[in-house]
Amino acid sequence: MSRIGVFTCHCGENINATVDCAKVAEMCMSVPGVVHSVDYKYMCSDPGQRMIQEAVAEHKLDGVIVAACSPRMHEPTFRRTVAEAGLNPYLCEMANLREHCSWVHEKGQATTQKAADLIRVLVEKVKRNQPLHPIKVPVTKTALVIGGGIAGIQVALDIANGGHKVVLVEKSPSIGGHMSQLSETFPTLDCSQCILTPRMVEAAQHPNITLMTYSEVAKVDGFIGNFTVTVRKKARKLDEKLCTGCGLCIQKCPFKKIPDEFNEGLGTRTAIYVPFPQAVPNKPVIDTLNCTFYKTGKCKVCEKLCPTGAIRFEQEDELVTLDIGAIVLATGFKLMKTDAFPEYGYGKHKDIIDGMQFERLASASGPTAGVMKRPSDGKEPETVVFIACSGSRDRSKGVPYCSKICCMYTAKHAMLYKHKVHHGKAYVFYMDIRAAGKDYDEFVRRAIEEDEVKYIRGRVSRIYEEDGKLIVKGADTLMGGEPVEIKADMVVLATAVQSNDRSEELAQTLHVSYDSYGFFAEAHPKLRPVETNTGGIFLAGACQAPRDIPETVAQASGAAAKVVGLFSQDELTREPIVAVVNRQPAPVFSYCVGCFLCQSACPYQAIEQEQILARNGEVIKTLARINPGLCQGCGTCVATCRTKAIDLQGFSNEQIYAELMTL
Amino acid sequence: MEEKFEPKLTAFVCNWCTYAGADLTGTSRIKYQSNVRVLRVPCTGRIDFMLVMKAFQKGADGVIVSGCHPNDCHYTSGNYHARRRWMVYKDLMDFMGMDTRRVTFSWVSAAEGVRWAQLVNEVTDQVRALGPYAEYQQLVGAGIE
Amino acid sequence: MADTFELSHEALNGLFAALRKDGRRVLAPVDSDGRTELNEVESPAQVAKDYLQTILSAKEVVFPKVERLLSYTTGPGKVELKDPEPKALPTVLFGVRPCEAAAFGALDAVFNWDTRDSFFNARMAQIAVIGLSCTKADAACFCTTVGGGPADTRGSDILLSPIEGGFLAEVLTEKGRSIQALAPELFQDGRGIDKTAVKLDKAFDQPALTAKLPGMFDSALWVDQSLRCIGCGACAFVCPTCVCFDIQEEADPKQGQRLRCWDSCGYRMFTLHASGHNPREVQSQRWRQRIYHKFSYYPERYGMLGCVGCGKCTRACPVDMNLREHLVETSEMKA
Amino acid sequence: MRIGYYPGCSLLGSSREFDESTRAVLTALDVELVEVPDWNCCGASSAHVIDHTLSLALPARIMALAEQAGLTEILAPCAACSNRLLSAQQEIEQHPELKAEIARIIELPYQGTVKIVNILEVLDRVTERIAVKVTKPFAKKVANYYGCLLVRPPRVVNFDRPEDPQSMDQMMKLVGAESIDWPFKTECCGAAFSVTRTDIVAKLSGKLVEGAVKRGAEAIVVACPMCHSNLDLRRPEINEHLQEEYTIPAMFITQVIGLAMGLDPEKLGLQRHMVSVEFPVERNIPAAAGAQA
Amino acid sequence: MEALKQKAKDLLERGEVKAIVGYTKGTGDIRRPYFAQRPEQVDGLVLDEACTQNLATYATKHEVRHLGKLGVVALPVTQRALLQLMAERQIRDGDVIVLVAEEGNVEKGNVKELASAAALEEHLALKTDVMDEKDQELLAKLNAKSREERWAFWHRELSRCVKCYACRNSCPMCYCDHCTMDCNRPQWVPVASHDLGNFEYHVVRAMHLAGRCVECGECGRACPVGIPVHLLTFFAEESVHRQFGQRAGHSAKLDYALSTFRPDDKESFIR
Repeated sequence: MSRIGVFTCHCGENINATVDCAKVAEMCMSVPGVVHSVDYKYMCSDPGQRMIQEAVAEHKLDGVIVAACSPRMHEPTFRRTVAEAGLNPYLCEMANLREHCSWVHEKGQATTQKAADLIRVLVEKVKRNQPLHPIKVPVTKTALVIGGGIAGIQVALDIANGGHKVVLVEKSPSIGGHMSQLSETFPTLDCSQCILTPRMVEAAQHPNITLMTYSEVAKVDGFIGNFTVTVRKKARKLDEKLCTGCGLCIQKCPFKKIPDEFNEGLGTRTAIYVPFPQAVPNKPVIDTLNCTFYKTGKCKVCEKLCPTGAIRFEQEDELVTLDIGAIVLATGFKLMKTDAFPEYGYGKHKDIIDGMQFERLASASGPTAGVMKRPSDGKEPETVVFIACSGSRDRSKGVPYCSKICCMYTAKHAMLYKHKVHHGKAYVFYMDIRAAGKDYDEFVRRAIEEDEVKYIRGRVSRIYEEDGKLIVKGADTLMGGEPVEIKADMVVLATAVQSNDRSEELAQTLHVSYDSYGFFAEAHPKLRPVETNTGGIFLAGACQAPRDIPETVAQASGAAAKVVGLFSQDELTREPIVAVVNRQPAPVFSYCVGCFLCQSACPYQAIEQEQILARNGEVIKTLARINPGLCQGCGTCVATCRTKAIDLQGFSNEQIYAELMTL
Repeated sequence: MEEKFEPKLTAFVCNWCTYAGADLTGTSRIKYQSNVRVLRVPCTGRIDFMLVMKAFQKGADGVIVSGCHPNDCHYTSGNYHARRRWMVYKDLMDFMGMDTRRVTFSWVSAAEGVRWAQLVNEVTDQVRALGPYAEYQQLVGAGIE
Repeated sequence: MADTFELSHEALNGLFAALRKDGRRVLAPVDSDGRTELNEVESPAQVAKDYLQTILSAKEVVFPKVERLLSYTTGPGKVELKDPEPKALPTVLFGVRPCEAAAFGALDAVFNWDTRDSFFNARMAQIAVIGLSCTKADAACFCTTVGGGPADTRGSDILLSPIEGGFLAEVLTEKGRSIQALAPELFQDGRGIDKTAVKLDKAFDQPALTAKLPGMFDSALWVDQSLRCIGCGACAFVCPTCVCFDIQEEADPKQGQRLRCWDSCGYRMFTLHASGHNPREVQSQRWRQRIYHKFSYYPERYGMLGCVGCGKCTRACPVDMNLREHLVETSEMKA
Repeated sequence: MRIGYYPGCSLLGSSREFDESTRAVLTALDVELVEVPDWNCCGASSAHVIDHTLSLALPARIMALAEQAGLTEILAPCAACSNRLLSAQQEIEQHPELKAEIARIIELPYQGTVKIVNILEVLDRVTERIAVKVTKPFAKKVANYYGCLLVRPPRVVNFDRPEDPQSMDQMMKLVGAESIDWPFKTECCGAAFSVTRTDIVAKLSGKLVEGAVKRGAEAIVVACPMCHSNLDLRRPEINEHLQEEYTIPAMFITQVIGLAMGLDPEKLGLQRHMVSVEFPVERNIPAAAGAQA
Repeated sequence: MEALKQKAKDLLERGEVKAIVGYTKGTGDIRRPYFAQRPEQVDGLVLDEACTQNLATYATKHEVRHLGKLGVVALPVTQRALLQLMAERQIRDGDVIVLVAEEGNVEKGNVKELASAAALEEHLALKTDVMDEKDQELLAKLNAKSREERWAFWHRELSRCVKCYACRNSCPMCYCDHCTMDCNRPQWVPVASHDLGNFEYHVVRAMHLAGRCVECGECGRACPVGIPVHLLTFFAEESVHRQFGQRAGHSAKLDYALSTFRPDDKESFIR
């Protein structure tokens, strides 16, 4: 006969207000198997916990039920409590009297009865609880960082400086990401590359960091501490060891008319190229789609000229397999394109550009070397209109959220423009100005007051071309909705920040969840913002939601801290809530018949084959075996198993069945 | 005088979405009817159809099965497997003449505290209207001499 | 020596009415969608027309497939026991074939050889058997081989044999007479009328078989015969003499009941030990057990056979394990 | 094809030619129009600002009548009408409690099952027939003017792209016209101010006319009576306001198609326009012919 | 017929198989399973319209497996069952040699020998599996009934069940050594054949065969008390096929509908 103790918590008045806790405690005494039942004001308080521990000793309890708040809240607390009293922590269960009863029902007999029921049910469960022991799994102390933008770079550096190995994977030929495209940064207006490039170099040279640029993650197996990651190294068509980055090939490449991604199509590049002068690594790649050789089979100019003979036309993509302990996602974002706006002419007007394009126009390293020239005819724009919330906060464009950075960079853009074209006129159409952040509002005020940027609160309904001007029609809602019409030379749309291309795909490869806009989902919006729901996979930067640089860097360091924390132990202990295949005496050996119908049901590929061998080595039977390291304890296999050979520790068939029989 | 019928509801919910959602209902102090008894399992994928059968055997007049919305499964795909299981099970129940109106399958996320309250109330009222599941109770105890 | 009477078809109607008036339920073979099964009837009209046999045997009336032995409720610190009186209604089994009627003897032998089984006896006490001689037999029948016959009187309280215009009724026991007493006028003197029944030759020499079985325990025959047996319980469950049962407890924290359920020696689990060891590991051993139990152990322990040659098992078998045929085969083997 | 037809007030008055051309063209395309018996005003411009229930009851009655007449669809060429009918239908659908009330008011059973379609939707179904019937391609540059009610609000009309609609452009292509690229497709024409504030109309519609001409259009094509009145009837005010003499005609899409199909201009009511539609009758006006060269 | 006997004889003589599982004459007109282990025994083989049993059941029966490699005289349903058994790793590819009579009629057609899963798959690909019309009608009739009528029907029918497990043991897919019915910790389904025990048993059986049933109907034929239990598994299998497009017994590669999924599986009832 079991010896179970029931401890009913008032939670101050939170439970006692609607549930008669004393009555509940008394009712529980009469439940077979219960030898001790008390109620107390705060079970989670020190005296409360001590009360439990003393009872465990005094009444030789072999099971404990704490009837208080949600197990999601305090289960760990009370399991620790009983553990200290020498009882296996998994013999302690919590009845959720607060969230599931007292808070949601009116005071009364029914509610008190329900409280008692909840406990009775658990009594039957606890009677069948087995002592469980945490599972230990080794940790590979190498981190994989996906994405080489400022987020990825920061994570990599922090982990590397923490003394652990890092592999930094970037899909484009150079690390640096969007930040390397920016001209100046708000709110300080310091040059983006000036602060970024040193970090890029540091990352490249750090002994603990391995850069894998022009590479993508192809496959991820395994689990926290023990991932096996396959990375596709795309062929640069060049031997990186031999290449000195002299750039001769680039100068001599005959095909120069390729729209330049780094300059957002405002400039051109050659077929063999480095994205930008400060690229890290500073080694070119051949763009096989545009390279004359791959199109015509002739040319090979670069090969002829290369002083070190580094060009490798025959080079193929290569798959590299890595043992990884933790993964940080830092894949960043993309901007909505101007062609998403019919009312603004579907991007057919050259002079309607997006924010990133403006960054390139304003950047000293950009196609215009920082001189303000509008794309269509290279004239200096006299009047520029900036439209904030282009696509953001706009359900009809499918992006109801605020892109967060636009208010600030729009102010910055207007400012930069005024600094370059003093006599020019800058207008900003906005909905609200969201400048929350250190020195942010001051920055916007400066744009308005010192640089005399004209801010108009209202939406732009239409832009069309007339006599070489862009007619911007809008309304000024602060002037009673008075229609406004501005003849502009250039319009800059602060288009919405969106999740990066193929982020869903990546999320599925890594088994992490993502929201309906393709941003990766954090484990908890407040308390676990840099973790995903998948153990050992963390988040940094705009791949989780729109972020500006300071936030991104802070979050990156946060993620790094999580990884370093994980790596601080040689073994990590995991909840023993895992599935097991039962074993039986010969000749059955197990109820498992080895049909392996469960195998494809396992989300974690945790189900392996195990062979029962006779002394002479012949296979008597093949059964399923569940790798406790991989198993996350969802129990899908348990429900799939016809012979009930698989069971889930902590939520076993016997336990749940017993609970049901009590109802 | 016979007292008014109060339905007995059993709910199987996953730990990560619906159970958490129900917690949120609590923390938001949203009231709902107290007929339901919640059984917590890690994932809807864990819910063997036999559990539902057993609930009915033990006199449940209605059963709720609820977990994470598609795509949100904490275990990435447990709920997809569950969904298929329910698609067949419900079909079969109906074929065997069981009253499928008494089983409610739903997705309630950890954020949908209000939805949980609504769901429980709706189902409770619906089942109260249907009355006791006497039909199934015909099976219990019958066929024993 | 039994008194013989003549019972016309009309008279039979009267007899049914009289029986029901006396508060007895009448169970008889009825045709339900081509399946002959024992059901309660009100008049002879409802009785199945020229059936060979019912699928299940009449044993289910005295030894139901599920029978409550006791039930209880548990409260705080106490258990309340309730042993249910088996609700045995006064019952007349009409149209029972002589082989099945004879089987009641085999059941009685088991249920009363040591402890007297109150459940069985209570039900037995309540039934009266009106047997009906066979006018036809099939390839599964072999009653004559095992000491019975198409018009055998054993086990019947009254035996009816079809004759022109009605039946020849042999009133055989006190129970029989008490039935006759309900409506004596219906029973016309039938002395001198000889009863007709189907002729059925002996299939094999049963005493010889019984004698040689002990020496055949390790014969390969059992393996050959049982190779196609799929180990279900159909034969045992339709058998009028099979008495194996399993005791099941159905309980929850509030109450419980103890049930006696049919079981079969054909099942692998029937003899499976908790250790995993199984004394009858393979089907051939279980098949052998079935035959030995009926033709060797029964005679040894009760001085009678455990088989009445009704052939139900053969008809029920999904893989056509023809008992008669296999017994013939066995008896032809030289020991 | 058999389809219910709700002309509404404009098509009996200021825009008779829309009614005439619609009937002419659709008949020529073997589309049978069944006028909704005993139809009433849809309440378009004013009802909804005066009495909400009325603004539902009026359209509801029309639809109820159609249901009674066994019609499954109603074509309402007037953009304002179709918009009203749709809004009412949807609001009643969303508030079932209203149904009974409305039925009581209009003293007719109301299901809300009839489908409301605009002229473009109907034309779109018979493009093949149009294609084969085009004998005199309308080889002109046209500015397609959709106005506001035809495509907005999207949640109500749920037709074409609210910001940059295409349906007319495609239809014009079909009859051989070239649609110019102009940004005013859905700009406001001043609509209901047609009578009360002609000055505003002049200003707003002026932009449209000016824009169309500047971009080389030879005709403005419309599918809404109000648009048409403002662009045609109010042309004097417009020209006055712009100090110009714009003669570019405003035509109903049905008229353009009719011409392309070689129907008699009279039957299409071209003669009713304030701004004369001259170019199609090339044979007798060389000047106009020259004008196009 | 001779062709079959000859083929069987060869296989036994060449020692390629240790036994031929086929049919022979049984009581009256019925055919019963037959095991020819010696060449001379092949004369007992019979193959005609009266042969209905799905012999794949024996491919997993321990006593039969112990004979060694088998040759199985296989009807289309038997072939499907064998493939499904391979998919479920109960027999290995090559464990059995499948003997199929063209068009099921040995008299005219000759006998094909299919030694591999691939050959079997190919052979089956030619056949479109049509459920017996009688059963299709029965299913349609039941589906046409009201929910309450269906309940009445199954309650009445299943209450007649005696839990002899003939349906389970005759089913080629019910090969588990330890069936759910045998589970007693917990006792998922009551052992007793009272109404509840019977109903639950048949629900479990149907659910466990959903996506695995090859629709041979053996269970229905086996039932001694004549309950049309095969309709339950047929329905479950058809439900799977209707909703997920998958079918049991067409490939030796496992494609089990209930342990796979599509994110866009369409259902109409989940709130």
